[in-house]
Amino acid sequence: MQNVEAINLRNIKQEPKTNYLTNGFTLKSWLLTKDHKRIAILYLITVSAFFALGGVYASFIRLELLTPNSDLLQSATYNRVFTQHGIIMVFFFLIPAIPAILGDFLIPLMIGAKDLAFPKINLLSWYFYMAGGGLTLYALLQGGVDTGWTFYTPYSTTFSNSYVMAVGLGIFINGFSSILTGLNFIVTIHTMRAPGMTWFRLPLFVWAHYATSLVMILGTPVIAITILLLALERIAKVGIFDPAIGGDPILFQHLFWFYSHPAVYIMILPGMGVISELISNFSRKKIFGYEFIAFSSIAIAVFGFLVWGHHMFVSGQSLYAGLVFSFLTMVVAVPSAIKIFNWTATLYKGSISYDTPMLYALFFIGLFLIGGLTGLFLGSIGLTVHLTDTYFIVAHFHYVMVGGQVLAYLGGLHYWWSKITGKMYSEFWSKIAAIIIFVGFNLTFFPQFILGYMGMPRRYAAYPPELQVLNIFSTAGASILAIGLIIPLIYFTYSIFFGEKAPANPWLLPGLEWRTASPPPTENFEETPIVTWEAYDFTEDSGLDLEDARNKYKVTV
Amino acid sequence: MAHHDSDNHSEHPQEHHIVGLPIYLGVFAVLVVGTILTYFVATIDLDGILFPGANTLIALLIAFTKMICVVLFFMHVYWSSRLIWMTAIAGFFWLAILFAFTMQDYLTRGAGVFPR
Amino acid sequence: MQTNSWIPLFPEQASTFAWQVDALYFYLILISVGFTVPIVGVILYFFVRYREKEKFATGEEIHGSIALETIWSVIPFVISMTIFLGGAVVYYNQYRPPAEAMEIYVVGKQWMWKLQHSTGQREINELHIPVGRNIKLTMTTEDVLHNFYIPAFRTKADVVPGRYTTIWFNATKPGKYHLYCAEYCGLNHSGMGGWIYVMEQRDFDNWLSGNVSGQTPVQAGQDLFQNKLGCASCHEGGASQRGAKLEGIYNHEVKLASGQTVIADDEYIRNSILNPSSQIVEGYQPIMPTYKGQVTEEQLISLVAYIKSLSGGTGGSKTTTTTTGAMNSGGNTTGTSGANSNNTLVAPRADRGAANNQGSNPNAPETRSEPTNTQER
Amino acid sequence: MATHAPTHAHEYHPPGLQHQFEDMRQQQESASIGMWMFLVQEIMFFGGLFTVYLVFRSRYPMAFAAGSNHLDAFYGGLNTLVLIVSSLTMALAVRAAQMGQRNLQVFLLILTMFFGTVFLGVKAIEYVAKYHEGIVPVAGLNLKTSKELTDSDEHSGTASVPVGRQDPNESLSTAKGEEPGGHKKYVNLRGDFIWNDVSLVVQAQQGNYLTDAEKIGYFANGEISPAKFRDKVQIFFWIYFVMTGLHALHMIIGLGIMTWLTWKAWRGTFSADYYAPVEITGLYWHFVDIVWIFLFPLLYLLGRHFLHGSGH
Ligand code: HEA
Ligand code: HEA
Ligand code: HEC
Ligand code: CUA
Ligand SMILES: [Cu+2]
Repeated sequence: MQNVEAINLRNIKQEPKTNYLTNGFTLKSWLLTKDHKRIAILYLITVSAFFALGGVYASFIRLELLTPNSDLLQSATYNRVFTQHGIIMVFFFLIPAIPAILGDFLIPLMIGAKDLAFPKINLLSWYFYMAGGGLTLYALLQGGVDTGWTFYTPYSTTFSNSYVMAVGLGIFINGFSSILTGLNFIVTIHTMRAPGMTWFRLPLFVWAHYATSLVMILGTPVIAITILLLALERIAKVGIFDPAIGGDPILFQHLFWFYSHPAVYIMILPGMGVISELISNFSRKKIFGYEFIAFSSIAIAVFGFLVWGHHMFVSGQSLYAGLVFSFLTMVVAVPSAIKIFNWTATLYKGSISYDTPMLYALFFIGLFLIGGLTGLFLGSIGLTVHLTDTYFIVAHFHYVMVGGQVLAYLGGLHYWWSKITGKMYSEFWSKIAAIIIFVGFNLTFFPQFILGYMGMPRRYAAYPPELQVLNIFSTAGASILAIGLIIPLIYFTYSIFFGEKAPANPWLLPGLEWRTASPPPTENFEETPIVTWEAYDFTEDSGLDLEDARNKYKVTV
Repeated sequence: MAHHDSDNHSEHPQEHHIVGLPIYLGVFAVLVVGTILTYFVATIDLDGILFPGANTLIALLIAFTKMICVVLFFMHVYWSSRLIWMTAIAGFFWLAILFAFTMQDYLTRGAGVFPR
Repeated sequence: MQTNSWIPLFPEQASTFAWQVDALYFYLILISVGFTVPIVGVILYFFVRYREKEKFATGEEIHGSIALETIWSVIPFVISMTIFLGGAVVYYNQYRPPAEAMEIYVVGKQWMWKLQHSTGQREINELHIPVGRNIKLTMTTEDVLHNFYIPAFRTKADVVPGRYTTIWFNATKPGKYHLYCAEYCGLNHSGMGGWIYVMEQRDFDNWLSGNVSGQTPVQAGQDLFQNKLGCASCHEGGASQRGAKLEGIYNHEVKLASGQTVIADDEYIRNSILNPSSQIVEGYQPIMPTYKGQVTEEQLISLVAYIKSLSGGTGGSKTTTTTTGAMNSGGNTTGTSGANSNNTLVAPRADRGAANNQGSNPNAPETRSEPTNTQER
Repeated sequence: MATHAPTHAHEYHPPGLQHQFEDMRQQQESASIGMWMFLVQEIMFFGGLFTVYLVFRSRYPMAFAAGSNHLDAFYGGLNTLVLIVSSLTMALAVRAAQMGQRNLQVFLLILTMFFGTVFLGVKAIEYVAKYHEGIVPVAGLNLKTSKELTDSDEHSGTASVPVGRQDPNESLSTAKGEEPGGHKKYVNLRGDFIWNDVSLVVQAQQGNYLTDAEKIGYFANGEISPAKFRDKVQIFFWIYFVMTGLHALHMIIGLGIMTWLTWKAWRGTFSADYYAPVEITGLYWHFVDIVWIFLFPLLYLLGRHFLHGSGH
């Protein structure tokens, strides 16, 4: 498709003298950069490192569970391993993954701005992330934590002999990274849109990030203060969560889930944004029901705050509260349903190409569907009593988080890779990897649904021998999955050094980010664009010279 | 150019709105009076005179009044764009969610909600 | 029955509301399949049907349809409400104990379950109950959160310090079922399990009347240690234990607070029970009460034998029940009670080295390792 | 927008305009929306604490009343007034900035900082007083005389250390040191929270005003248990310290920002066209004021009427 390079959009200057990557090579020019694109690269590197670390922990979990006895890891170690797996994957990988990497990089490009509204704060976010991550790593090296990523009291406050405080502080600091990123996005989307870029011309990726940012701003401070209280409880025996003196451990759960349920939407909404881009652009047609997808993101963000008690159905909260939360959980599922249906309808009468990102989008829909529908099992209060704290939940959330967000992240990374690095990755290997990931993923986590219904509790280093067969499947799947995830690491790295040079707009798409060079110049656009077309407009109105492109394509192939 | 909300454009009145001294002093007076009032009301046993919880209610009502004065006038929300209004309201609304849904559990614990 | 098939797919149904939970489960599976298959089918069809014919061809311009949006918002909403209502009904049954119920008290503790029947019998990590009776558990914990979970009964509830929570059930089928702790509670969380024995009323009555014949001294000693005399309350429980660690002391040196060292032989152990204050172990407070006059010589022998077994000395605590024996007994009541009649009243503690016997130990935990005492502060 | 004709990067750049913005208005707008988003974040941050307060106050109103009564409402009220004045001066400082009155603005900022400092000073006096009473439960710090110690020991000896935390090796809670004047000085090594006044519970019990949670929470074997009551009062005081402490921290940060701002203002950075930093600092300061507007009645006043009224 490099053949179409010549006939690009009228407004693109092909070769800027310097792009954001070549604008300075010193370490300082990276570590003190205020360019959103460079900050995104900083995130890309560090977040990937955390993902690899989380993945190593995951491998240990699966290896240990190969046999029913706790032989490879003693429970003392195992408990630390799954806790750290959860903490790293959630707080240091999945929450920043799409917003901080793709969001940081693309939001200004997509709305036609020179940068985010607060570039310094953006850099500060990354430093908060690094400080929080560094502190957490330090604690892990010292001996780690063993409380589960949920930090339930009173175990975490009074009984655990592990580095709860250090890790808690790490998460606390990291929380501000998230808050500041959200704040930056919201302000940017409000004030920095290019002329003509009205709200309903925004790409859905931007809408999704707007919704995500709302959750970040409204939810994250609560977990921050909760962790602060937890730390105080450990240092000074405050008593708020301590039943021995009249405190209430369940209050901790309320405060924790007030953030952490909405946080699962921080972990899916950006992915949904990516999928909206992919589906529409690779079907080469306008997305079906734009407004519905946009508003369903907001609805998910808002209603997501009303359902946190569904994590506490058997915790001892009141029976009445359980029913209310169960009811609202059902309500919050509807906007997700709307998205799925609209994506499906978008394909109708499209011109669908099978590029790798589209493959990921396809997998996303299938896997998120299963993950979301099993969420309904868990939301149905009578059923959760049996399912909660079993592997059914483990399967559920890996389906939405890995099958959903991680695949969306990979899809997005492939899709925008040429824009970010200016190089093309290998189409062949990326397809192979995507398929391996899909197969490995399902083999890993589908058996866990059955295990869960069989009653295998989670966070178990040892389990009854009759459940071994399914666990073997799961471990086998995890090995395949790991291989599938290492392949992209290789071909992406390869492409940076040896990859083919990417054109500004390899797929001939109308989005603003494709109307500047790859990689973009430091201030993104040579000239501030003026937007006169709607999102995903493939007609002539968008200024795409499609006729010409098609002709060129025919001629040269 | 690049510019902001075309849809929001007509309203940036806060930009050069300079609030008159009387308003500031008026708000100040309300705050001072509110503080003194709240102190003295707290020493009267309204729970006994009116209904249980009356002391709490009145103290909170006064605090709310004071807060609204500060938000509207000192913080200029009164003259600000719709977005700022919504932001301020959203903040307190979400706080209300946190309170309401947490208390929903605490207030319905124990027997009595479901007949045995 | 799960144990018979190569891949277990479905847990046993053994309580009155288990079928309700399963029905709900199947209903949801039906809904899931009902949505997944058509959606995936349609997507695949579109994928093939509308595959691009020509590079960079554009799709047809379609904006959306309010009618469709309404349909696919309302239908899922209605369906989800049926799911909610179904769940609510089942839940109502699960957490509303009937007025007439046999009460059992449960105390969770890192990492064991202590149960007491209203008739006074105590059990550890095991619960014997009659079939067909309403049983209500009133539960609390001494330390952290735990969760009492019996998959075959499809019920569980967190056990919260400082509060009582309850669950109830009515077992429908005699047999032996897993009991798990399903709320993460620290080091030996996965070892904090046991068995529920559902027995015919006749067998249960037998059991209640104290069928402890045929116990070995070690078993009897263990019973005394863990239930009757309450030694376990100080001598077990890992980090929080108040009493000295007894595992592995036999025939080893013990350092006393006086500075002396003695060999922990039978006499020493006996003396420690009868005159605890005469030899205080280094690092402990002299809080152990004397048991002089409270234990018979016979019991002392059993206790000493048991404490010796903790050091792997006699290894006498291997019990007789095997997993398959009990599990296959399913509907066969005599088989079940047979298996139980020569079973010990109390299964050996799984985490005692020598007693680590998978047959009686549901979750096959490791040997307990002591947590480190390094507090981060 | 007429004012937003397409422009190119390197043209006239007003001072204070950052590169990513097109014009001052966009920058100003971004700053104020950004600050408001930050304040929403702050609301939720304090909101978590207010939730904790709400839960425990609804559970143990008498313990909270006892705690409230023990705080010095005069200082609390005084501080409220001080903060209100500083809020006014801050608002006027913003106004001065808008009108480009440099000297007035600097003066008002300094005045604001002055009142902020007075507030912190009063807070410090209160903290120190509490600390000498053994109400700051931090180990090894509270100094107490032998007389006070024997009084309080009855109710807060070792027996009341919460279950599950006993450490048999821990040394006694106090260590001695001679003090001129015959009194012995003791150090509260373990940081026991010292409290022995149960009069409110007695009063409430007579009037039958206790909540269910309190009926369980304050009593052991049918008797009022001073130790158990003390635990609940301790929860109150912790909430008090955490909330006022975080509030004070916000004030300190605010003072820091204002110092920088005053310096900038003195240098004449701000004008009728560019005063966003002053404005958003003002927003922050008013927010901190609002938090206190709630803290004052909730912590100092509620429950006060129990002492003054008939007991209900
Ligand atoms: C990305 C993260 C993510 C996402 C998006 C979700 C989405 C959902 N989750 Fe999940 N969840 C987690 C991450 C996530 N979850 C995690 C990490 C945990 C465990 C935490 C822990 O304890 O460690 C958890 C746990 C969890 C529980 C608690 C279980 C327990 O501990 O007892 C519940 C209970 O209600 C639940 C429900 C749901 C629901 C209803 C949705 C919905 O949003 C799903 C909506 C989607 C669909 C419904 C599919 C599409 C719809 C259709 C195709 C139409 C058909 C629909 C209808 C008929 C309504 N989740
Ligand atoms: C974003 C979130 C996320 C992600 C991506 C994953 C990914 C995976 N998770 Fe995890 N998981 C959680 C979040 C996540 N998990 C959470 C929150 C918990 C609960 C914790 C708790 O209970 O407290 C949990 C718990 C959990 C359990 C249950 C443990 C228990 O309860 O006892 C299991 C068991 O199978 C598991 C497995 C896996 C596997 C096999 C993967 C795989 O998908 C991982 C695949 C990734 C890799 C294999 C790494 C890829 C390799 C590279 C990037 C490069 C190679 C590296 C180098 C060159 C150095 N996870
Ligand atoms: C109130 C708590 C408590 C109870 C109940 C208790 N113990 Fe102890 N036990 C201790 C303590 C504390 C020590 C260590 C100090 C000492 O030697 O007295 C100890 C020491 C011992 C020792 C010596 C251990 C060694 O390492 O040398 C033995 C043996 C022993 N107990 C057995 C028993 C038996 C058997 C019972 C029940 C019949 C029992 N204990 C009940 C607290 C208790
Ligand atoms: Cu007890 Cu897990
Ligand atoms: Cu949730």
